Amino acid sequence: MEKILSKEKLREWVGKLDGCEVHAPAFADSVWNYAPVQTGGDIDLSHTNTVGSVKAFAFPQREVFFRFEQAKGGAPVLTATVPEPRPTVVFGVRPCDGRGMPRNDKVFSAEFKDPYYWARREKLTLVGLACNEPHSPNCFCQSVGGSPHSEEGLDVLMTDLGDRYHVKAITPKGAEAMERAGDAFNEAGAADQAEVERVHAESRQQPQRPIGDLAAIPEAIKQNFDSPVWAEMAQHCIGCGICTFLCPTCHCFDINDEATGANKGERVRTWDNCQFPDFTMHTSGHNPRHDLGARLRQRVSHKFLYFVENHKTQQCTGCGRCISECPVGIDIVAVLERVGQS
Amino acid sequence: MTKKRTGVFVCHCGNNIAATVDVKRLAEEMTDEETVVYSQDYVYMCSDPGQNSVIQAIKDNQLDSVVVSCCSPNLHEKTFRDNAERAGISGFTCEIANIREQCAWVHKNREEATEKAIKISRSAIRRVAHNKALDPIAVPVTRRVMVIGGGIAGIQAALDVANAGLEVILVEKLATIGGHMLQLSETFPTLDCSQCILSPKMVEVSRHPNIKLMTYSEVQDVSGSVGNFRVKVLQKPTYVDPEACKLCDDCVQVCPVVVPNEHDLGLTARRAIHIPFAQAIPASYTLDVDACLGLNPIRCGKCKDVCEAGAINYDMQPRTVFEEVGAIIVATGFDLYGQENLGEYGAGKVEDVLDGLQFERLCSASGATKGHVLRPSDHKVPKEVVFIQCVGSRDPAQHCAYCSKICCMYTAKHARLYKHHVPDGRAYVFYIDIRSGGKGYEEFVQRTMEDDETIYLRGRVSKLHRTRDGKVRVLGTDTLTGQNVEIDADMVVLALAMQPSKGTEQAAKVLKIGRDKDGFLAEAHPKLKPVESVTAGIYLAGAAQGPKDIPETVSQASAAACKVLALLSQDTLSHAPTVAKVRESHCTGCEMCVDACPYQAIRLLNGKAVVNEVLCEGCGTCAGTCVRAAIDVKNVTQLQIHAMISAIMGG
Amino acid sequence: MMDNIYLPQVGRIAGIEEETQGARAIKTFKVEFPNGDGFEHACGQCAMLSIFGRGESMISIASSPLVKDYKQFSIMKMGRVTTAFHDAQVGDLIGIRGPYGNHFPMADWKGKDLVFIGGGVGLAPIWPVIQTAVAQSSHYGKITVFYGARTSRDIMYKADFERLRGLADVQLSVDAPEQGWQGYTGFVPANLMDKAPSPDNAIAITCGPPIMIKFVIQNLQKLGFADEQIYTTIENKMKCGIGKCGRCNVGKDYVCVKGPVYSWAELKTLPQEY
Amino acid sequence: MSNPSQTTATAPTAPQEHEPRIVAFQCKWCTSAGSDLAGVSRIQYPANAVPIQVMCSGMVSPMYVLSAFNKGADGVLVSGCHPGDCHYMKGNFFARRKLYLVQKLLQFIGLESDRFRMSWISAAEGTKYAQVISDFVRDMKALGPQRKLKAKR
Amino acid sequence: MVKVEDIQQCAAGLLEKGQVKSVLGFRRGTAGAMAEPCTITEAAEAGTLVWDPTCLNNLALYLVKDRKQQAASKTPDIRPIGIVAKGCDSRAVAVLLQENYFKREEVFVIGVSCEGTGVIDPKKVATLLKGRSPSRVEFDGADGFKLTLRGGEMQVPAREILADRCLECRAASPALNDVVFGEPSGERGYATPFHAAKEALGASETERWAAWEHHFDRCLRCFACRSVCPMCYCPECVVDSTSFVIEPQTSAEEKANRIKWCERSPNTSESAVYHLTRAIHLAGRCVDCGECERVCPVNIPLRLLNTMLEMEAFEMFHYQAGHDLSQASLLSSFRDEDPNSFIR
Ligand SMILES: Cc1cc2nc3c(=O)[nH]c(=O)nc-3n(C[C@H](O)[C@H](O)[C@H](O)COP(=O)(O)OP(=O)(O)OC[C@H]3O[C@@H](n4cnc5c(N)ncnc54)[C@H](O)[C@@H]3O)c2cc1C
Ligand SMILES: Cc1cc2nc3c(=O)[nH]c(=O)nc-3n(C[C@H](O)[C@H](O)[C@H](O)COP(=O)(O)OP(=O)(O)OC[C@H]3O[C@@H](n4cnc5c(N)ncnc54)[C@H](O)[C@@H]3O)c2cc1C
Ligand code: SF4
Ligand code: SF4
Ligand code: SF4
Ligand code: SF4
Ligand code: SF4
Ligand code: SF4
Repeated sequence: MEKILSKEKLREWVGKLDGCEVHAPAFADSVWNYAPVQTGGDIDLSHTNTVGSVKAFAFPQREVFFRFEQAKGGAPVLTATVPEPRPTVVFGVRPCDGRGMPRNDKVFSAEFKDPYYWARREKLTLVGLACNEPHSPNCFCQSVGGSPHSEEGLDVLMTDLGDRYHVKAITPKGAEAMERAGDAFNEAGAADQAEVERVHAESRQQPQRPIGDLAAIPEAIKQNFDSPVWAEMAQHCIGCGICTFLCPTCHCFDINDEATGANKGERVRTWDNCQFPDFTMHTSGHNPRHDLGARLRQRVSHKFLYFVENHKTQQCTGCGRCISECPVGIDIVAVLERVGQS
Repeated sequence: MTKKRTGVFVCHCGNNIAATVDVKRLAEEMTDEETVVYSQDYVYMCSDPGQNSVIQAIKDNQLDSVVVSCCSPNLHEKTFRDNAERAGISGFTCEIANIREQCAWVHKNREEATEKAIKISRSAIRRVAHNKALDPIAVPVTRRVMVIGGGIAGIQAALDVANAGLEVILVEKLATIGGHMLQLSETFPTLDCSQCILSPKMVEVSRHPNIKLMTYSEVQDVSGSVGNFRVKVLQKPTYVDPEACKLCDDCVQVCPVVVPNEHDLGLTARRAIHIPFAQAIPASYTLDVDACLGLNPIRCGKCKDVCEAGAINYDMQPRTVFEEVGAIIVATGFDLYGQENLGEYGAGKVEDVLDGLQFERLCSASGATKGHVLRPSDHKVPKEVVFIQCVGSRDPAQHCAYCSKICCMYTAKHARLYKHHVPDGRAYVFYIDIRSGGKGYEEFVQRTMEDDETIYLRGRVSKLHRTRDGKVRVLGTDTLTGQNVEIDADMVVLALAMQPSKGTEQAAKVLKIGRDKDGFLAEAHPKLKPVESVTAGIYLAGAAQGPKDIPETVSQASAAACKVLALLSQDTLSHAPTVAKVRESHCTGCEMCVDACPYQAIRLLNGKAVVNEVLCEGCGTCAGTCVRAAIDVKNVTQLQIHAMISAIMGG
Repeated sequence: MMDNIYLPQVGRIAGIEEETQGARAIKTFKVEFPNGDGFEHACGQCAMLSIFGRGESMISIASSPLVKDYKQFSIMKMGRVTTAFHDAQVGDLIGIRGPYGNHFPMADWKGKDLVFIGGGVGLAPIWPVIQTAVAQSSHYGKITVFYGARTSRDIMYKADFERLRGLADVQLSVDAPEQGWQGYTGFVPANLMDKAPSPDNAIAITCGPPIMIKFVIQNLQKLGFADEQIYTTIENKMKCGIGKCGRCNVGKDYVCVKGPVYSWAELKTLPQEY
Repeated sequence: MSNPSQTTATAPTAPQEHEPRIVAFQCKWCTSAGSDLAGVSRIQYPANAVPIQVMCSGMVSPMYVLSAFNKGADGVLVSGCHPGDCHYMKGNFFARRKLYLVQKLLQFIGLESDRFRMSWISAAEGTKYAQVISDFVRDMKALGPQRKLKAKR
Repeated sequence: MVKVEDIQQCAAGLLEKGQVKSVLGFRRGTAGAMAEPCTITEAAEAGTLVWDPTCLNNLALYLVKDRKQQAASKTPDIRPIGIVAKGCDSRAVAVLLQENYFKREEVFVIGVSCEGTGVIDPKKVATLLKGRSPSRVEFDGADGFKLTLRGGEMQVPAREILADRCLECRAASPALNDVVFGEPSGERGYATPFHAAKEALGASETERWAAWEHHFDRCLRCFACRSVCPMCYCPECVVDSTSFVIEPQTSAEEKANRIKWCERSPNTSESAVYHLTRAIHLAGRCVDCGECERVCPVNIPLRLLNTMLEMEAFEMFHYQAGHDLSQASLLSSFRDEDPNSFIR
């Protein structure tokens, strides 16, 4: 289904999504981030990319697995807290973030299906917005097999045509969301079709950060496992993990028990990341990835080698966040280039 | 085992607690606590049967920790800790939950009071869950004492300690002991001769088998701590062997160098080789190497030539001696606030303006004028003498803020001594007010005014200067009459404030003991520990701690001696083990704790803080200061406080 | 609702055995399933044990799959959860989920000699294999068990070893000379060299401290064992146990899913990240 | 608060009054002794404050204050010896400086400024102890529950 | 004007003469307009050093990192390190020296005076451009900057995008230095000291809490603010779980009993404990380099917390961090006349 939505009708569409939670990018505190949209509220799709990625809608930073209560010597009473969220529609998802979701889906399925992730994921509709121009000098979606109008992972793809959006349903979920506001949309004509293609084609021509030979990278990483390059590239890394927290495909987490009172508490999952020193540290103090070089290697290898080995695709969609937001300029593209050379 | 087996004992205290706190419920609810394996209540926990039941319960239930919910720990903490010890577990694993003074007695609502008692008890249980079984710290002691400063304070302290049978090392920086008291003529309030009462004591010191006298010596470094100090003393050479010296004075006769005599405060002169004072102890001459023409027969060598006893040895070298002692008494005394600081009174440059000590020397039979009061400029008998009190003291704006305490008395004494020497002379005293608290002191001042007809003028002297006719013109106001006063005096005596001596300042530095804002040595507590310094094992005596007269000095010296004797009466010192402990892995050596510790108990060793357990009083200021939580007081750790907060907040 | 993989079953501590004492004491726990649920496991698999309020830890199942009434775990006191286990008492109810990880391919070893080489708490993961092999001794050839501890007091499963003696060739060692010690004195790899088991038609299974494993493998190779004949298990920090939390990977493998059992032939191909 | 008659008038109809929870860190030598004296003198005050005895106010780490609020305290009191009276001579001076900053910080982020208090109470001031606690409880009642820093669990 | 050639020559000279083992400085990065930190060890690399208003980082952090590395190394290399330091950075070195973190002779401070310019605040640029990033930022004469964008160039008055700390800076020239480039003058006086903190204090209590609740709530607890702070060099931070210190002698009990002052969950309450703790721990130690605020991915105005305390320290206790090496730290000292009136 491909339709045209004039810009002033966007509000009408959102208004029709009652019963859903709607989120869209908003500019606050000097950054774009997803924020809830009040029913009938305005949404501003002039955003670059949000600083936090869309993954948080299925994989929130904190999630309670279950509550427990156990008196001294007594039996534990466990109450699982698998969420039952309302359907959620997220607007303005950039294609790179969209491509992140299927990668996360793989992780949270595999041998074991993660009930918490899927409870949210199944209720999630992602309305994407094609990038007519790169929103940051660090975009490289095309270098990792994506494109500024990639449909992968999205339920709907919108393309800004100046005064109107071209809106394409990609999944039944997406079609359903569009059908809610059937009247608001017009049929897309041949001219619209041509215009979309032109805009898309143009967007593909915009300069992006290049990655030489994507196919050669896994082998290059493998060859360089013991190379000093990693430590060198990580020399100024501060180990903050911003790169991974913001990444649309980083999914590592920690599980902890938090007390909520005497003899009771919650088992909680929180985001964790491979850049933190204790991430892999055993209780004995032994740490298989004991320095920042090893941790940078893990981050890059996970995305460009291990994930490829396990899932036949990169675990990076080229959003460029980890480059732009790194406080000290560590640049995954530059790292790949460097590793490719040595 | 890490998890404790705690017993809880709830006391009814008759009806004192039970009336407001539901003690049964309290005892019962405590069994919900993870670590509690036993809980009971009893009508009087501190009674014999009560105590025995605690002991029995500890044994029967293999308890390793105890919480007693009862009255204030100030009352029975010791009782129950002793019980714990008797039952074979460490007393330090017993904690008191105060549910009487801090709960039952101050609340009426039974429900609320019970709730609070539960929280208090629960927090004690959580705390005790992490208490360590500690042993008191035992420190072997060296039963020797060092006294620094050989004034009357040091002499008295040394004799007291030595008479009790302990070995004493008395270190004096000058060539003789005696201090300032040796310079005094007669002493208030009885006007007995200062040297007459002091000399026997000095002799006693020199003969005492337990006293090792080190004159012309200075303490250079101290390490160790209470019970075991190691002191480095530098003994300067006198170039005269006291054993050989016959006190014949031949050397003095030939010495060509003449310098002012400090013992007489410059009122007389002496030679480079000299005896500070006829009755000096040790009885021997000293060669003042700074004044001497050169320790070389080619330069001079006259004294060495003339000494038949062969007592003079130019090759004598400074000696460094290390002494091990268990305690130190600091009695380094005072100096007078320098005249040079007093611009308004001519900064010491006006002739015939003397300070109190100089006047003492004028009056002294052994002094410059052989006991005749003659003014220095022309050796005439002064007929009009003005005494000015509070010079340099009680003047926060320009000089010292404090009251020098003894000046009223010694000025009265000076006026009387003057009148006794020059009965027809006229004595004026300028004063702000008279402070003469002390046995017989007020009477002494009264007598000065009445019997000896001294004219007391209330007011300040604003200025003085020398007149053409060789008088000292004193300009002041009499605040009682409101009139300006102008006196042309033959001599003026300034009652200068006492201030800590240079040696006191230096000793404080070496010993690392604090000084108060005026520079006097700081006592550990202004009321309750007036003779202790802040550093355990170091005590204070005499004018080094604050202005005082001889009786007070002697009392404090004896008090310090008594403290030392009490300390060293044990073979080992026992110190509370609840001291700070550093987590080396977390300490970065930033020294913030070192700066904050009130007891200088922490120092840095290889970049890590190290606590001297003997000095540490366990206040925890360090723990409150360290941002890295790298230091904690044993059994009051941050982990424990955190657990207590949780307990109180229901976590 | 789909199966909640994070929700543990309730287990009851049915027995506690003190194995060794000291700073890193080891205790063995028998865990039953009071609610009648439970799970089957294979040799080498692990389970996530939890004490509610303290957290979860991955622990090898130390009992043979042939034992159905309970599962056994030997836990060394290391940190938050393991200390809580050491504080626990018989009758306490705990959390348990699993089984996780792969297992020793015992079916492939039929008819072969088995040489076990363990050190310290490293005996736990291979203990079920030993137990199973001994119970089904007709399936296998000669069974030899090398085990070393620092001192005789540090030897795990002392009573069981006595029972084992008749059924297998038991070679115990302690690191340093000790009064009255009957067995070998010296490190396990040396003892192995000393007794030199034959590699012919044999499988070697080793587990213990990393440094021991390193030398054991070197020595096994010297004795002629091929990489495919050597098995070991590895441990990496784990939180989820199901290949999601992202920390236990060695190269592309999440040890909790693909491991912890590896043949040396496989392990060699993985990067050194354990 | 300023008009007591009004408070009593509205009291019966008012919903269940909030019972504040206060943690009082008090030094062993002065304030704790002072609170013992209040006990001995049977001076009554509300039961809302639970004492935690510390050796010296100087040992009170800012973490304690924050943690108490995090765990739900409505008010936190730190009390020690008057300046110059510290059993350890100067511990309370360090406390004063440090906790002044803690107070400013809490005020800065918008915690009601009254929720963190410090007092100097000597061993002789049983009455003052009772007064300080009574005032604190009264003020915290007026403020209602502390929700800002309390963990939402 | 600071000539970058001077810095380059100085660095080259130090390396050539072997006076230092490395020089910490700035170079152009690949990641955007901002300069990135670099460590050069060869004189030949000195040419890559840059100095401009995008040299944001406080490089003293890397002195700390090096020190940690050397402490862990079997063959520690304690030769001195050269560091390019702005006024604030040199104050950081001073505090580290005050806290004995290393010795004076272990660092060679190549001071650069900000000379009335300072560095930009990328957040302000982001606000200006609504999230877009410039590809270049340069000085544009006396009082402005030139931004190069995809669509062209843009002139911006300095005060609009200068970092707050630079606007309020009281000591733009590094007082602690071994050599200094640029004029020591240049107090710019764009804003009065502590302007931002004072302004924030102007809001009502309710407004202040509303703001901070929003901030604490957003915090991801990535701890970048702490990781980037040269003063947060603690082996293990008291508040969190990502940096355990475990030594062979660390007992199981110690590990089991680690205090959880706050949970790992990024809740408002837990993040508040973290940030308030950090603020208090930096009282008298924070040198106002603004790094914590800069690196925060969600732009929490952390600097306010620190400068507010800095203001109190200055006004109430006459204390300034990094001013006097021999002085005891703010919280390990006191004066009799410290405020007492807030105590009941
Ligand atoms: C003018 C005047 C008149 C007085 N009249 C009276 C009176 O009539 N009646 C009365 O009761 N009191 C009188 N006093 C007070 C009396 O002098 C003092 O109370 C008394 O001398 C204090 O004794 P002390 O031992 O503490 O100090 P000091 O007499 O000062 O003795 C200190 C000793 O320590 C030595 N010393 C200093 N530093 C060091 C060091 N670092 N190492 C080794 N040795 C060191 C000094 O050389 C000196 O020998 C008078 C004081 C003054 C000034
Ligand atoms: C496959 C496998 C099998 C194991 N089998 C056993 C066994 O049979 N007996 C035994 O005593 N120990 C075993 N361990 C190690 C055991 O898991 C850790 O000692 C334990 O998790 C420490 O937890 P703690 O809470 O006491 O320590 P803490 O450090 O307080 O806990 C922190 C968290 O870190 C994780 N963690 C820390 N160290 C390790 C580690 N070495 N391995 C995995 N996770 C870790 C845990 O998730 C733990 O919850 C095994 C580990 C793995 C991976
Ligand atoms: S690469 Fe950058 S963002 Fe990632 S941990 Fe290192 S410093 Fe932080
Ligand atoms: S690795 Fe970096 S560029 Fe790739 S998806 Fe993650 S954040 Fe984006
Ligand atoms: S304050 Fe803490 S880190 Fe600093 S020296 Fe003391 S114990 Fe060590
Ligand atoms: S507890 Fe007090 S006395 Fe002991 S080291 Fe710490 S600050 Fe010093
Ligand atoms: S950098 Fe920002 S998001 Fe990260 S922990 Fe600090 S305040 Fe929170
Ligand atoms: S917040 Fe405090 S404890 Fe944590 S790293 Fe910073 S200074 Fe250290």
